[in-house]
Amino acid sequence: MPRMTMIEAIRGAMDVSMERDDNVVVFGEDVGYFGGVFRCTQGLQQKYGKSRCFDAPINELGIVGTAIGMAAYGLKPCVEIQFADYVYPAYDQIVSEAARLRYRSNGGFTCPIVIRMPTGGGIFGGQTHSQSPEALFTHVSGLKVVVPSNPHDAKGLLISAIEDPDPVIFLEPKRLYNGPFDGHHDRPVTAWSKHELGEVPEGHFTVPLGKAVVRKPGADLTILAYGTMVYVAEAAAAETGIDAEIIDLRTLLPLDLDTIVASVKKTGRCVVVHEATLTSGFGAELAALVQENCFFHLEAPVARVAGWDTPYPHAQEWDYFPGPARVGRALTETMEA
Amino acid sequence: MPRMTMIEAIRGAMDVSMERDDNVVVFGEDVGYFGGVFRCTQGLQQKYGKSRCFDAPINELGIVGTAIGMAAYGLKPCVEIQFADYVYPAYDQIVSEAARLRYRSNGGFTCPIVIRMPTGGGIFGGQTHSQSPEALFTHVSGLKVVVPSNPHDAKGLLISAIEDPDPVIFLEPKRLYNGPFDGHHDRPVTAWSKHELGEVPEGHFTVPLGKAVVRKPGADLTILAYGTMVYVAEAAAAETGIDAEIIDLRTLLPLDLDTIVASVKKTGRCVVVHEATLTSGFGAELAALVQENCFFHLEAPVARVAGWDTPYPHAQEWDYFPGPARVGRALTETMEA
Amino acid sequence: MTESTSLRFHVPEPEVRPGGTPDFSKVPIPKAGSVERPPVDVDPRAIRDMAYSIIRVLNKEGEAVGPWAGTLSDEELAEGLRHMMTLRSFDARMQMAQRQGKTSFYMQHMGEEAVSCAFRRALEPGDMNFPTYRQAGLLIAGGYPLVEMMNQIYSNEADPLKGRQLPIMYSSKEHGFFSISGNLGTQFVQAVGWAMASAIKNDAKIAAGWIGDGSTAESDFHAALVFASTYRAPVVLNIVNNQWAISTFQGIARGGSGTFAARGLGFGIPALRVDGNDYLAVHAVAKWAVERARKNLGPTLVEYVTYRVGAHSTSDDPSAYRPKTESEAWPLGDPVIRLKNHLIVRGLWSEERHKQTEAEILDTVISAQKEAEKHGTLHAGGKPSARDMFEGVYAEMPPHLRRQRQQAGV
Amino acid sequence: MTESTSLRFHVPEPEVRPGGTPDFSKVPIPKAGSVERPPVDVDPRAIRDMAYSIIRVLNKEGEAVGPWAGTLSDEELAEGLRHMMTLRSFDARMQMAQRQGKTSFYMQHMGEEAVSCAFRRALEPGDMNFPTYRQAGLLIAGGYPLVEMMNQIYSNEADPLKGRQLPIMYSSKEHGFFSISGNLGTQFVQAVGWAMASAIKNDAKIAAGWIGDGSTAESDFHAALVFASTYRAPVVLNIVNNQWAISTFQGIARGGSGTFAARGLGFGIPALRVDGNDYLAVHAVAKWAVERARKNLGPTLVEYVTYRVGAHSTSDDPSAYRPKTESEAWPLGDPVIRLKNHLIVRGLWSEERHKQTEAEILDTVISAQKEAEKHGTLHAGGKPSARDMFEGVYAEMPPHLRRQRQQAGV
Ligand SMILES: Cc1ncc(C[n+]2csc(CCOP(=O)(O)OP(=O)(O)O)c2C)c(N)n1
Ligand SMILES: Cc1ncc(C[n+]2csc(CCOP(=O)(O)OP(=O)(O)O)c2C)c(N)n1
Ligand SMILES: [Mg+2]
Ligand SMILES: [Mg+2]
Repeated sequence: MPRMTMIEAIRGAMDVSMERDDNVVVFGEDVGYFGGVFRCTQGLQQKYGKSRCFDAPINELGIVGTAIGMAAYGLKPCVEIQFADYVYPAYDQIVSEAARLRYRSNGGFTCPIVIRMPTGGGIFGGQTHSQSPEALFTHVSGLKVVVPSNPHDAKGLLISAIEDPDPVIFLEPKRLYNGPFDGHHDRPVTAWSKHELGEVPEGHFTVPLGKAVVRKPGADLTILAYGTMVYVAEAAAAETGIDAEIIDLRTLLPLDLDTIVASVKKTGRCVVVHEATLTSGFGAELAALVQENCFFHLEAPVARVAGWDTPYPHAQEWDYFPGPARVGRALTETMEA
Repeated sequence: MPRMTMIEAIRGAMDVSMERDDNVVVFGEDVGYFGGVFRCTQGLQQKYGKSRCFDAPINELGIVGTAIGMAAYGLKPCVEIQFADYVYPAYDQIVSEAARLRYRSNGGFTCPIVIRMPTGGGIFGGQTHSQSPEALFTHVSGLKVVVPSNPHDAKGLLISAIEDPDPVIFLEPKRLYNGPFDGHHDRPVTAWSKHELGEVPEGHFTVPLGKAVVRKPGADLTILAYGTMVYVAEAAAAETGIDAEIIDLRTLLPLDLDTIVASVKKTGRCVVVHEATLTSGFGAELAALVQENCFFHLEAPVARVAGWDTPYPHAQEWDYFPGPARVGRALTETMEA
Repeated sequence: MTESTSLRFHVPEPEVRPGGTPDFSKVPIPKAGSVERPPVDVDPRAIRDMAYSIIRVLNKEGEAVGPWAGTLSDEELAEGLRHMMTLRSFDARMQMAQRQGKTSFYMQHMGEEAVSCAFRRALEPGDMNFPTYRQAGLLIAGGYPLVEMMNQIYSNEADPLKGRQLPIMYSSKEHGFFSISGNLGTQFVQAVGWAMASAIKNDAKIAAGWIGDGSTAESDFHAALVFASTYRAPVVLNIVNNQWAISTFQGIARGGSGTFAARGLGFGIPALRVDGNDYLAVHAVAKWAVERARKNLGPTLVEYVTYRVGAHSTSDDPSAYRPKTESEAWPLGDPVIRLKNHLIVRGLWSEERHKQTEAEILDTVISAQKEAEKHGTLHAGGKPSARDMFEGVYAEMPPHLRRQRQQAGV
Repeated sequence: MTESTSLRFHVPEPEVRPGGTPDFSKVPIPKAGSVERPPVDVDPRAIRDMAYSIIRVLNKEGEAVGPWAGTLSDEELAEGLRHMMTLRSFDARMQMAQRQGKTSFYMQHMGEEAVSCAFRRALEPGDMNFPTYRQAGLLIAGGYPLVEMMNQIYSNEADPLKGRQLPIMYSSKEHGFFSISGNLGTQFVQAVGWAMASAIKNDAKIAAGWIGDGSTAESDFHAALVFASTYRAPVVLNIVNNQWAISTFQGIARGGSGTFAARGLGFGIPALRVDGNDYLAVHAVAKWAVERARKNLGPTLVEYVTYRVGAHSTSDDPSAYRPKTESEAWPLGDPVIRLKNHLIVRGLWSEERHKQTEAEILDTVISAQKEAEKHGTLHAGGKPSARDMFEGVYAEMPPHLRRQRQQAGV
């Protein structure tokens, strides 16, 4: 199997999907001739023509709004929002329109769109290139929310998302585009070419939506993570020596609750980690669900490690980012509680 | 003390604030000559002139965007979004701009605005006149989020919100405008004129932001509620005969955690109720916090009763609305767990 | 250099408020037949003035005059009249049904019937409207069953939308009627996307977007014009200027622009204004715009000048913000009466025939209503199940919704 | 009636791509001095054509000609040249600093210096700009200390924004420079709100909004025009058309409208286009628009026609999407050279003096840089504390943030 970066995997997913289905179209800001500021759509316009892959005006509302109209027509638009931080202008179209179209028309019209966007911090992007807005979508009935953590899953999940009959928010942790990142910004990063999850099948394959995966089995404690935090969790577990079971959620909505509950019932302890700010983050839902479903198995409160409740700062990036030390502290505390 | 409806109380808060401070301006769709579709601003234009209270074009982004500019100038705009369901077009201005202005300018510019909006269901308003989007704001650092449950608090909290130096989202449960509503749609509703919380001081007074209140002391179980659900909780407690302590949160962000923790440590059980859809609702944050802070005092998992994870339906309104029967079931189950 | 003059805040105001005497004398109404009819491939820049005029066909005498006349046959005109009368009769019955508590909410079309009824006739099967809540004429003129509309309004057991939507928020793919949202403006840009899709697939279908005067202020309006202009989407972008947005007169949305059609000028999109109470004019302009779209000439912006005679909705009482007699003073008259008079002048119709048709239509509407009420009304009789509430959030119900449905015991 | 022709999808394309020969011959450039200068209280409808022309003052010979000439004294012109040269020199140093790893990000102004530098001179103290990231000339021409700018860029311990913001997202109320957002377009409508507030308070201050060609597509642009038009806000709405939005040529945002200024026509807002590389023309037009605002005549929309010579930012490489030599072919020349030539023609300047000034400015910039670097750079030396990260989210720190700060141990 070829090894590739997450960018190549994402591009590959769109390529395969466009190849197989004429109805798949790709557009967004700078995604056409140039191939996207992260180059995720590079070459697609050249291969499939300007009607299938094209530049959009800088209007996120319009990008999603026209995609909804196209989807109602029968196309399968896969659009890019340049950074997740810029999705808010499209929020009304996503929440009031895409998410409810099937329901309110009783299936008369449907909205199979994918909205891709780079998410998360760790690149000194400041307030407007670092946000993790997943919880603003997991509260919206009718949406699916996906966060891949490696090239293999990114390709398989994106193909699933494009083939899905409902709207999917596809959040790409930009810090992982070129390699897994364990939160140690002062150490060199491994490239995906050196990592087994950089191995990606050629052609068509899928990773199903709604299924989590146990990245590392363990007996002492369950860590629930997604995206970049999967590797931070691995580092924290390794550094503390705690035998943690690490679950990579992959899809946040709908959530694979069974995998979570089975693990926590086994370990009796649970730590949730995410980059987004703590309050009302997706970790709140996870903690609430775990205590609801595993209360009598829990030895300690479910702990959350998350971004602080401040805007994402520039200079203090590594004070803000929930790195291995902070996660490790939560692991230790949860073990000792 | 005069008794009044919540509409009159809200109008009174704006009246008092406009009287005391020339910098307070009020605008929004239909709020000028007509006085708002719920009549919350009736008479203000006549009293303070068209420069202080005026109609806005139907553009929520523009309403909030211009309010931010005005606040930066030194005014204190209190704007109305006609229904909370229509706030999403302004979401970017709220999240990316209002919430972060103080922080990113290091206090050079600030944003003392209030965004009022009717929220919640129970009026057969269907998908677009019934939503409770509070959790989409509680995740945003830099905002305050307030939900009054009665005329007294509505006036005192709104005056506090207008005087607050930071942006406040002020959600008005429209089902409570004319009287407390206990969730029994098939029974006559008491008017505020018959309810002690309909008693509202004349003139200026405040209810502080960030402080919850115990509506009903109790020994067996703590119910965390806000807005309409306070009365549903009261009904459910009365009907089940469970001696519940009912906390009306009033402000969701910043949250009065101390009051919550003290109560749950006392009762050992906790049920959270809200109208918004369950997943990633504000109840998730409450459940997460309660188990984090009271884990070793809890006798049962923290239960959540909330709107189902569907868009708000029209015909099935009373199947959707978390009424006293459903809340009562959760109370009983939590007592029995 | 500094001016010492202090600034003043300007808020536009309508000419009159309750208590005043309605006065539309400042509204310039060009003579019927006086506006040119350019070829469909005209350079948009050559017809900028049309954004400030009003295309009219029916004159005071009830004759059809000028270059925009003659797009409909006698039979089509008579049918058009029936459509408008049906819509008006339907509205009256449903307003009453709402007052009787048979449903929660209703919105009528009084005075604006020509716009949607005549526009519908310019479309082909497969074309798609993205309507607001005030274009039920698209359904009626398109032959959608009245009973189905009522079932939706009643949220009854036969409601095609299973009780999930607010009354009148119809949806019918087969009838080229996109699911109404309830959020203003959102669908204007979706119409552009649908049209772009048709062009991407090299099909021949076109789309029509609909928006109210007040709602042109929304951001989606801008997005629609930007995308339509850039990709030359085959779409007709319709602005229904009925002078009011709930209590807010059109001057608040329009500002200093003179007209709503003028908004198109900055996008290089041909912008036409038309007498929205003139069935013939509406049809002629619609046909022109549809032809442009179908011929790959791109979008057209059309402003229909009309008047909202009734309340905004059953929740509204306009006497609080405008003179009660304002609608009578409205200079463009009533669309039903104007078409009726035209047919009479043409010798195709008579007062007796009109009365008789009115009675027939009332019968049809009443019998549809009886039929619908067999399936229940909002608070009585058959209704969609609580189970239906959990269906259709996704194509396939995810586990958490299945659990919730179970919890609900349905 | 149905056309059997199938639709085609249209996507605008720039004239040339990498490998091609730049060709601006199709861009009509009116002669300097040829566009009229109407009185400030002109009826917007009377000057619609100005949205399609270009106001220019400096001709090929370096002379100032026509009705828009003569708004600046000799000293002011020389100072203007210094401002532009300072901005260019500052940009060069900071680009280099970024490459040296002293900061994470930088955006330069190459080719666009005249726009912000000349505009600033038309304002009075108390007026407020709502800038994008490409108007640092507003600060430099306004006398904001270079060291402060650099402290912000370095996120060092003296950063006035405490390291919280991305480099170049300056903020200074005292210097009439609103905190830059980073989200495109959002501030355009805030500028209108600020201006409305000034009118509400019967003050005399005016606002200036700024937006890029690509960002005019954003919804905030529409909201700004709607509110400015309706309330006649005292605001100058500036569009900097530098031909590119990252890799996207201006035709994608502009669509079929011909120009960006034309967007104002549909709002009844006077819309002017000006040679953005002509310091004198920019100043004259800014002065005209500012006077309108200050005289309560309402908003003006101004499009500055210029060219982004450099990369979009330090993260961008334009050779991937446009010919390397495109900037050399740009017909409006270089703003610094054009003003320099004008001063030389006028006998107020010389090549020697220019070189000497360049050297002086470089000295000033370098010494500011040294001063700033004493306070640290992004990864070295003094930096804002982690404690600063928790401050200023609210006026008063709420309990949950206090707990978090404690947890962070800072
Ligand atoms: C986004 C949004 N904002 C506000 C509303 C509330 N609202 C419903 S109808 C209406 C007025 C619309 O006026 P107009 O566009 O002129 O259409 P008309 O009702 O006259 O047909 C308003 C403000 C809404 N439905 N959606
Ligand atoms: C809402 C939003 N969408 C997208 C971006 C990403 N972005 C940053 S600059 C830019 C191009 C802007 O082009 P233009 O408006 O022409 O300004 P210029 O950079 O040319 O000065 C884009 C797309 C953003 N910052 N904000
Ligand atoms: Mg209207
Ligand atoms: Mg640009």
